[in-house]
Parts: sequence; C-alpha cells; structure tokens
Amino acid sequence: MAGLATAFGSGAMTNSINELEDVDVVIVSGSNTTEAHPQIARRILAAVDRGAKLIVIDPRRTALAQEAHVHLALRPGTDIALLNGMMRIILDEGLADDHFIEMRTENFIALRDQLFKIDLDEIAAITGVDRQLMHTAACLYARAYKSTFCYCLGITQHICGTNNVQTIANMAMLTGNVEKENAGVDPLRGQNNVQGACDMAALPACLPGYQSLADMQIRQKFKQCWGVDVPLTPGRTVLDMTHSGHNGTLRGMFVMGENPILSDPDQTKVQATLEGLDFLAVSDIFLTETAQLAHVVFPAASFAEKSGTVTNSERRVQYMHQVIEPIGECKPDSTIIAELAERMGYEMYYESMAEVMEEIALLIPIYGGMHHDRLRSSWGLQWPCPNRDHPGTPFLHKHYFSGGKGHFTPAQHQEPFEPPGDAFPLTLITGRIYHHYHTGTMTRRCASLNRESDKALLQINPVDATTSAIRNGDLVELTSRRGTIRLWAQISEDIRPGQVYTTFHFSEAPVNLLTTGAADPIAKCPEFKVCAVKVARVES
Amino acid sequence: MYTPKSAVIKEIISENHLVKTFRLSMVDSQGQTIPFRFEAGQFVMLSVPHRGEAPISISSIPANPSFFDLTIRKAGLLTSAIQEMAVGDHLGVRGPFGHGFPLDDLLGKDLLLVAGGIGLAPLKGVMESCLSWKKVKKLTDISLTLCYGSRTPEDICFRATIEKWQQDGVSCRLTVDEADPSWQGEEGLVTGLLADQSSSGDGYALVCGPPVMIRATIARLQAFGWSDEHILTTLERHMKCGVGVCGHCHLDNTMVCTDGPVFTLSQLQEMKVAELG
Amino acid sequence: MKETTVILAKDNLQGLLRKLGRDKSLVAPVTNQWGDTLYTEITDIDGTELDLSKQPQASLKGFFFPQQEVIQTYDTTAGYEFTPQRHIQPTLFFGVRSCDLHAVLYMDMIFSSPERDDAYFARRQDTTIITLACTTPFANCFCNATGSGPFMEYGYDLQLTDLGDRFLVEAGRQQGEQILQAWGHFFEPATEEDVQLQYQLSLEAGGRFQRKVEVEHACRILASGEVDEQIWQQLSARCADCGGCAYVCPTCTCFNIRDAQQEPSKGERIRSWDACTFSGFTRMAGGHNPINSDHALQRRFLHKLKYDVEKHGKPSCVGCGRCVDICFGHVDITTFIEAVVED
Amino acid sequence: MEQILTICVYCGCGCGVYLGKENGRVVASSPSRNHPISQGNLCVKGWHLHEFIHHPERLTTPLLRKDNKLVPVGWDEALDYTARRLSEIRDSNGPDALGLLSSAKCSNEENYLLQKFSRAVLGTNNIDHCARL
Repeated sequence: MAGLATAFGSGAMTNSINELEDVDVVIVSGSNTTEAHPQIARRILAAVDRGAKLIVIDPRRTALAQEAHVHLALRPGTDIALLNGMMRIILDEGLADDHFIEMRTENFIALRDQLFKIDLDEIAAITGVDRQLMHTAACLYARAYKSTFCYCLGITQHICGTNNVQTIANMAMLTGNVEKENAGVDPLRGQNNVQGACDMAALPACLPGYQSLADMQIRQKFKQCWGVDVPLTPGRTVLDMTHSGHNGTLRGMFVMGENPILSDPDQTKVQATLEGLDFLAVSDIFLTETAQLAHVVFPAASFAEKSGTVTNSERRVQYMHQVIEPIGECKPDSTIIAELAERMGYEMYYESMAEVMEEIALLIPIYGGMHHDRLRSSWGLQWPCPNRDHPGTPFLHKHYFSGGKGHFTPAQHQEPFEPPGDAFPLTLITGRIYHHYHTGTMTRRCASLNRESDKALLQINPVDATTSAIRNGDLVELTSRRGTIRLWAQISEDIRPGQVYTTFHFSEAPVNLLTTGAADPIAKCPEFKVCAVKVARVES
Repeated sequence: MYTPKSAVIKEIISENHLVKTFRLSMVDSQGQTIPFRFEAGQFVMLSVPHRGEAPISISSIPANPSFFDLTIRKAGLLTSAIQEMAVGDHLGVRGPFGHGFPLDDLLGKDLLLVAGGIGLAPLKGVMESCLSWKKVKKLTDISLTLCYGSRTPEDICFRATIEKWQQDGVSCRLTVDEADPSWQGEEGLVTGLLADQSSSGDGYALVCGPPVMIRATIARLQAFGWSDEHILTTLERHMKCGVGVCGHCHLDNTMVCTDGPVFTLSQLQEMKVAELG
Repeated sequence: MKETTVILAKDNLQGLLRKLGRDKSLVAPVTNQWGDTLYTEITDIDGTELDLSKQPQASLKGFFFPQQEVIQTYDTTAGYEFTPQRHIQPTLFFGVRSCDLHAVLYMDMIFSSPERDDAYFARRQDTTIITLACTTPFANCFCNATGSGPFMEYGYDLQLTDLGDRFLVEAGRQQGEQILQAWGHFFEPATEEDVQLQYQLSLEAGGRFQRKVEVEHACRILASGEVDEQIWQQLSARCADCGGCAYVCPTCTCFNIRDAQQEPSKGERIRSWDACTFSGFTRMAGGHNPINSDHALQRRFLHKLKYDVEKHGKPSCVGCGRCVDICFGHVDITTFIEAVVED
Repeated sequence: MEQILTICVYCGCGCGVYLGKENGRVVASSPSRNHPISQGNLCVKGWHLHEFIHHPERLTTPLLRKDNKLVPVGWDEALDYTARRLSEIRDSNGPDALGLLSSAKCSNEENYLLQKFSRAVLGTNNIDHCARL
C-alpha cells in the first residue's frame, strides 16, 4: 500500500471489481484468485471468455495460471527483476506511452536510466522465466488499450514488498494504464474490512483518512472533535508489537478480533511477547489461540449480531444489517470500547453506529458523504465520496493522480531474506486455500467447510517427493530454522521442484512457527512468501 | 425413519490394536432387550454421542436376534470415539439397511471367502450360516474356504472364530504382508493364496477388503474361471441416511445403501466402480 | 382434469389474499429496496407490494427442505435418547411459477420414498400453492424444454393466468376447489372467450423463450451413449466448487446429517443441504475417496438428465435457469447440454 | 423465514448475503442477485456463512484469569479490571507501553472507535491491524 501511495498518492484499488470484465489484458500477480477472491476470478474468467488476454505471474501453476495465455512461473521473490525486464522490453519495442509519461508523471528519467542498464539474459537467469515468454507478456500488456494489473499478498509479503508495488506502478504509468476505466493497478484486499480498518487509521502512522499526524491543522480538527491532543509520535506496527520480546517496553495489549499467535510470522517470538506482557485483553467470538493467553477475554458479538459498515477491496462502503440479538451475554466491540473509555474517564457515548459514522464523515474527507441512511438503502458508496450529494467514485485518479503527478520510483532486484541452502533446501510459500479463511477461527468451525478440507496439506513437486521418499498422503515434517510442524503431503505438478506450499489456516500445523520475522522496511509486511525449509516423512 | 433407537454395549472383544468388536442389544425404554433381525451383509447406521452417524456392517450371525456384533476399526472421529466406550454404554442404531448376501443361493454350495483386514466382518455371518447348514444337512462334499490377508500378524481379526472354523473343517488360509519372527504362515498378498481356487461351477466367491485388494482378487478369480454372477462383494461408501435419499452413496443410478451394499461382479462392471480400476 | 375455472378481477386480489392469510402465513414474491425479489412472508398486506413480474431469486425449496434444520435433539443423561423435532407452519404460497411447483412435486416424491420423511412433510403439510402461469418467460428460462412450464397442467391448488385486468383461475386440486367455494363471492364465472384467451397466451408464451436448450436431445444421447471424457475435464476445470448450482437448484435434494453438541450431555442432529459436486460428499472416514474429482459435475448432470429419466420418465431439471447466470465458470447445466448435443 | 441482507465476513470482495433467520437463529445464507459483487452467487465459504454463528464454542460470558485459569465473570468485573490495568500501565510506564490490535474483521465504526480509544483515551499511536498478514 505504501508503494502505491508513493506512486499515485493513494494506496487502494484504482478500479471497481466489475470493470475487470471489460479489460483487454489483465496481469494477475501473486494472487491465487480463484481460491482467495472467487468473485474477482469470476470477472477475470468472464473477460477471458470475452477475448481478453490473461497473464499470470506466479511460481505455482494455480487454477488461473492454467487458464492463462501466458504463465510466467518466476522464482519466488524475483518480481522486481521480472517487471524491470518487461519494462525494458516495452521501451525497446517503442511501446511506452510517451504522451502519458510527459503529461502525467515525473521522474521518468531515473527509471529509464535504470532500465537501460538491464541485461535481459541476466533477468532470465534471476527469475527463471524464459525471455521469449517475458517478451510476449510485455507486448500484450503494453499494446492493449485497457490493461489492468491485479496483485495480492504474493507481491507485498516480501522484504521488498514496497518496491514490488512501486515497480508495478512504474509499469502501469509507463504504458499509460491508469486514470481510466478498466485499466489500472488493483491490489486485492484479503479481508472484508481491511480497507476500512486502514481508512479508519487502525494504523500507527496516520490519522483517520490517511491524514498526517504532524499536520497542525489536522491535529487541531481532531482535538476539537475529541477534546484531547492526539499523540504526535508514530506508533508501533503489528510486528513491532508482537515481536517486541518477552520483557520489552510493551507492557499491555488490547487485541480486538485478531489472532496474532497464528497470523503473525515466527510464532515462538509472538508467543513469548504475549506471555511476557503485564496485561493482555482480547475481545473475540471464540477462544482463539491468542485469547487463551489473555488475562481478560470479552465475548464479542459476531457480524450477524450487530450493525455497522465495512469497506471492500474496491473502496465500497457497505452497510451490514443486524440479523439477530447478540447470543449469550455477548456485546458488540463498539459497546466494549465505549464502556472501557467511560471507566477510564472519557465520555464515549453514541446513540447508534449511525452517530459514529457521522463523526467519521466529519473527520475523514473521503468519507464525507457516507451516512448510514444513504448506505442502508443502497449497495454502498465507493470512496472518495466527499459530500452527501456525491455519487461515489468507481475508479480513481480520473484526470489527475491524488498526489499530483504520478511518481516513478525505480527499484532493483533484492534477494529474499532467507534463500534456500544446503540445510534447508526448499523454499516455503504460504497462502490460503479455497475452503478456509485466515487463521480458521470461523471456517474451521463451519461443518461443511471443515468436511471439505480438514487437514493441512503440503503441496510438493513429485521430484522433491521422490528425493525424500514421500508418497501422496504421507504425514511429513516441515522444518525451518525456527520450528517444525507436521502436515500431509499432496504431491502435485502445480508446484515447481524446490518449492513447497501450505496455508496458515490450521492451528494443528501452525505454519507461522516456521516463517521469518523479516519484513519490508517501509510497509512492515513480513516475508511470508519465502522462507527456507526441509521436509521429511514421518515414520508411522 | 431417521430416529435412532437405543442399543446397549453387552460385550467388547479386542480384535487387535485398532479393531474392536462390540456386541450390542437393542433395548426398550425399560432396558429390556428387544429382538433385532437382519441378514448377513446388511449394515446399520450407528450413532455415537456427539460424533454423528456412520454405516457399520454387522459381523455376527443372524441366527440369534437378541444381539448383534459390530466390528469397528479406528478411522475417523466417530470410530475413534467408540473405541473409548465401555460395556453398558448406550449407542444409537438405525436399520438394518441394504440387501445382504443371497443366502438362499449360497447355502449348500461351495463357498470361497476372500477378505482383507476388517473386510472379513460382513462375510463372517455368511460363513457361519453355511457352516451350520452343512452340519445340519450333513453335506460332506461341499468345500468352505477362507483366504484371509492382513498387514501384519498383529492385524489379524477374529482369531477365535477362524480357529473354530478350522476345527469345523473350513479350509482357512492366512497370509500377512509383513511377517514378524513369530509368524509361521504365508507371507504376501492375499491373491497369492488363490492359486488353486478355481471355480467349481456353481460355487460362490465373496470378496471384501480394501479397493486395491478387491481389484486384484477379482482379476485372479476371473482368470480361474469364476463367473461374474458368482463373484460377490460388498461396497463401502460414505453414507448419511441409509435409505437412499441423501445421495452420498450414489453410483450412477444405484444407491449403494439400498441397492447394495452387496453386488455381483457383473453389477459392479455396469456401474464402473472405482474398486475395479 | 380442470374442475372449475373462474375469473378473479385484479382489484379483488388483495381482499382475497387477506382472507386466505387469516389462518395461514402468506408468502409471495416481493421486491425489496435493493431490487432483489424474494418469496417473502407478508404480515402487512396493505403495506406490501407484491411483485409478480420477476422470478424470485430462490425457489420454494428452502421452505420445506431448509438449508439447515434440527431434525432431532439428543440427550445422553440417561441412555441415549433422540427426540424428533418438527416445524409445522401452515402457509399459503402465492405467485409461484410452474417450474418451482414442479420442483415441489418432485421433492414430494423424493421425500416419500422409502417412507414419508417426517421433517419434510411437517413443513409441507397444510400448505397451499397458488401458481401464476408464465406468460413471459425470464431470460434464462427453458422450462418448455424440460416439460415443466410455462403453464401448469396439474399439481397446483389454484393456477392464475394474467388476462390483463383479471386473472383466469383454475382449481387443480381439492384445496383449490375449497378456496373457490369458501370465497365464491370474490370470483365470477369465466367465459369461453377467457378460456380462449388463456390458450392464446400459452401459445405466445411458448414462442417467447430466449434460450433454446435441447434437453430432450441431450437426454436421448445420454440414455444411449457415453459422454466424452474431455467434456467432463473441460467442465470440471472451470467449476469453482462453490456448490451454488446445487443450492439454488429447486430439485437438488442431497443432504448431510451431522451432530452438534450443545451441552455436555445434549446436542442436536442437524440436516443441511449438501452438494454432490463437493469432494467431501463421497470421501469416506479415513480419507479414501472412491470418486475422481474430475467427475464432480458428472453426478449432478447425469442424475438430472439420465438417471432420473430412467427412474421417473423425465429429467429432474425444471428449467428455471437459476443456475445459469450464477455459475462462476459458465459450466452450468445448459453448457453441458450444449456440449453433449454438439459432440 | 426472514431474510436479512448483510455483507460476507471473509475476503475483500464484499458479497451481499442474505442470512435466513428461524426461531431467532441464523440457519441459512444465500446470495443477493442484484448486489454488484455477489450477482447471485457466493463462493463455498459464503454459502456456509451461518455455520459458525451458533457454534457451541462461541464465547458467551466474559472470562477473567484467576489462579492462572480463565473463569467466567460478570461484565462489570471484566471491564473494571481491564480499565484499571490499562490505566495502571499507562500511568506507570507511559502510554506507549500499551499497544492495540484492531481488526480487519470489525466494522469501520468499531475500528474508528478503537483507534480513538487508543489515541484519545490511552494517548498512544500504538495501534495496528493485520492488513499485511
């Protein structure tokens, strides 16, 4: 997100999901779309059926890759090199959109100078992608009038995640594929309200609506509304908190609806940190692995037991209607927060969630026109929506980038933090599967979903399986420098030799015992997509 | 039709480290035993508290309606939970369901049972019935044979029954995939025991075990001249209702639970089941 | 046999429904503020606008065979006792299309064998179904090809045909006759002209189908021959494994049964929809699955178009078209039929 | 059966889902036909959205750790204790000794309130959520 914000001034999906049906060319990178974002895959496949060309960049042969016209199966962690190579080809072929670059962007010279230093054979060697394939993909993308670049955590969850994103932005700007309908750069958001949580500044370094913590005028606006001065120093990110150590400076935590024990990398470290706290309060609907460590656990109402709004991947703010009364003694998180605030001497009384939304509309310009009465009777509104009469914005940056001109930031290939070696010869890639979701708190408790998928599988190439004498369905042990988990082998040609894939949905096989805490220095996104492991069959 | 009736565990026989036989009696609300009639080869839907239901074939002889046996191997959650239960505990039972073996056709004929592991359970009742028929009718010229394969000597089920059969003149041939030092018998797949088991014409071969074993056995039996109508097997499928409605055990236009689970080879060939490859 | 045929002036509909809603819940298609048309329970007949111009997004299936229902509770305190749970809700369904009623008749048959399914018939008993003949089929409809519409010939309690300012009302079963008798003053006799007009409309409706789906042709091919393996593989490759086709299908009745513990010694036995397209549908305890996942769609399509034809003499697809638009990979039953016919 | 429109809780697509309610329990999930994203269908997760809501393992009372065990307590006790402990840590170690994790599963309003709680009540910017995970 940080990468996209640097380039375009805003870090959200530039287009709407339905616009994907009318693209000419779509690149999907680092996204197992059919499993993680089925509705987006549905649009992409509809576009393909209509004649659009699909390019998939993924180390694995995903279901979408099997439908692709070009599948660039790169070595994990070499996205920048690949895209730089493609941009060089675009320049060489004279396919850059000079007019767009001239009118709408800045700092192109820096990119051009860097690209001219590139040797395409070297790129092919780094990425493991055939030069001809790279050429075909680059030309398809650059020649089409409406090309869209979709990406997901396969791009961001690297130590060079921010640079990865900037490189994608570079390629879009180089070919003029932004600022218009059906063309742009679309980060696919993984959770139903990850966009909204960012918009609301459940983030350490900005105020709601991505407003600056340091800007005096903005601080004044918040002070007027909240009655207190907002702290000036940016706070800690998730990993700065959960990896801060057993007896670190962090002494107390309140966790609302998250499960860092399973979701954060390097579980041992996270567990040590949480266990070392003087106080941990957790609010959740189930007794998660994190809640089990808490001093206080609040029973939260589930989504069906409360009302409120959520913001989807395409910036659509939608209203969730309450379906039933909270079960047992559960209370909505909003009530829990307000009651705590009051006990700590701060009046936080709201008659309804509509009143909270009014305060949000007042403080966040892009939510200025978002009110419950408008959202309740419609399919929601896409931000920016600055005032009550504004119809919302299906695609961003029409006529101008939010941050003025689009900014090229050249980037160079950087090797992953933990490449495979002799002791740990395989690269572990983590992600999601179709039937489960995140740490499985909800989906593992859905009988139908759990029947479809009830155990953690390790996708492994037949070559590697043979080397380790592993048969399909064998119980195997997967070990990294940080830990060992047990799961079942699924032998598949869809993963290349030297790589293995699994998910983090299963608390019985918590893959984040294995992953590294290494993270992107800017976005602080951990490198979930590359860590070195070894595998062995468990003798029965 | 979907409401289980109460059964109580009367006896538990440990067959090996993974398999136990549970002797059950149906009981009324006063705890009095009520008769339970079934055919060899039929199955019941067994309910275990909080674990749901699973289809289990009946492994005892139909002669005595005051009890019936279920021989159960640890496979999933339900079958693991039942291994922890004790004599006197209650279970839920629906059934019996399905068509059993056609005993009228089998009695008085040569009989060959080919079983792998716990696959002997549904065939057991047939052998018992044929054996007592043979005694009662004093049929000396019919041959009863068991070819039984297990993974290791430890895995052999129904040892006592097999010994009794042997004394009663059943030719019992046992083999194990992996022998240990104590094992004196044959080693290798059960198909290795079939070398001289050619068809007598009107005899029947009953086959039950893992899919791979069924496939290999059937191929051998065909090669030895057994007719497709005289090779019978019982299919194992995921089942939920037991009465042909829920759809889970659907095989083309047949329902294993109501049309089977016992099928002749020619029926299986029409259905192109996975067991035939 | 058509017992009675009368006319109901449209102005009298609301009054009639008010009477009929007295001793039964009234369910009819209503379009909500977001434009979705649902079969909705109407508690305020004056404040609710029925929408008879659109196809409800779900069929009647969920009313009789809900997505999830408790069929028994159990108690292990003393022994292991099961208590059946029954949900009885006398209901009058109004404005049902012929495809949806055909589906209900199919479900009645499925849930009658080998014995009456108590949970199903508890919900089904005391219900009255008033259908509306389709004079204008919807975009994906092909009930003309499955023999289940656009007009009903039997099985309805009452069938209405829109003749402009009035409905032609036909009683098909005793319950319908009783309504006509009990509320006779709402109706007037039908003329020969009305009956002729209805026939004319049925002919015109037959010509208004936008899709030509060769169901019969496909059934004939399937009855005699094998489907090319390549067709199955192509379709399965695009199947998103969502189960949506089976869930929206008014005649898909596969179900799962599971237990949910509520207290240490108590729990519920739950029946829920299942889809034969799921791989867990056939997977056995222990993990072995005797069915190849490339053949997940095979069971559903052949069940509808081959096995049910063998068993019941006609396909169990009612041509409502609900599964068509919604398929993520465009591999719905019409795609399959086209592939079979072309092959 | 009453059908109430809500938004799916899983991925970022944001499908419109009707939850069906019978006897006060959510027993069904189905797609909205006209919703711009769901357009009449859901993925397998969305179709089973109702299954976890009444799961017997749902937390239904506040829990407080006593003698190293989580035991059920009343709301007042849990809230009072939490408010007291947060205040104590803030007062003795400074506001930045506290950290909050908000949730991409909670609503905008709740996220807004939690960050307001963090910044205005506790006085720290130590608030984040798992956007990157």
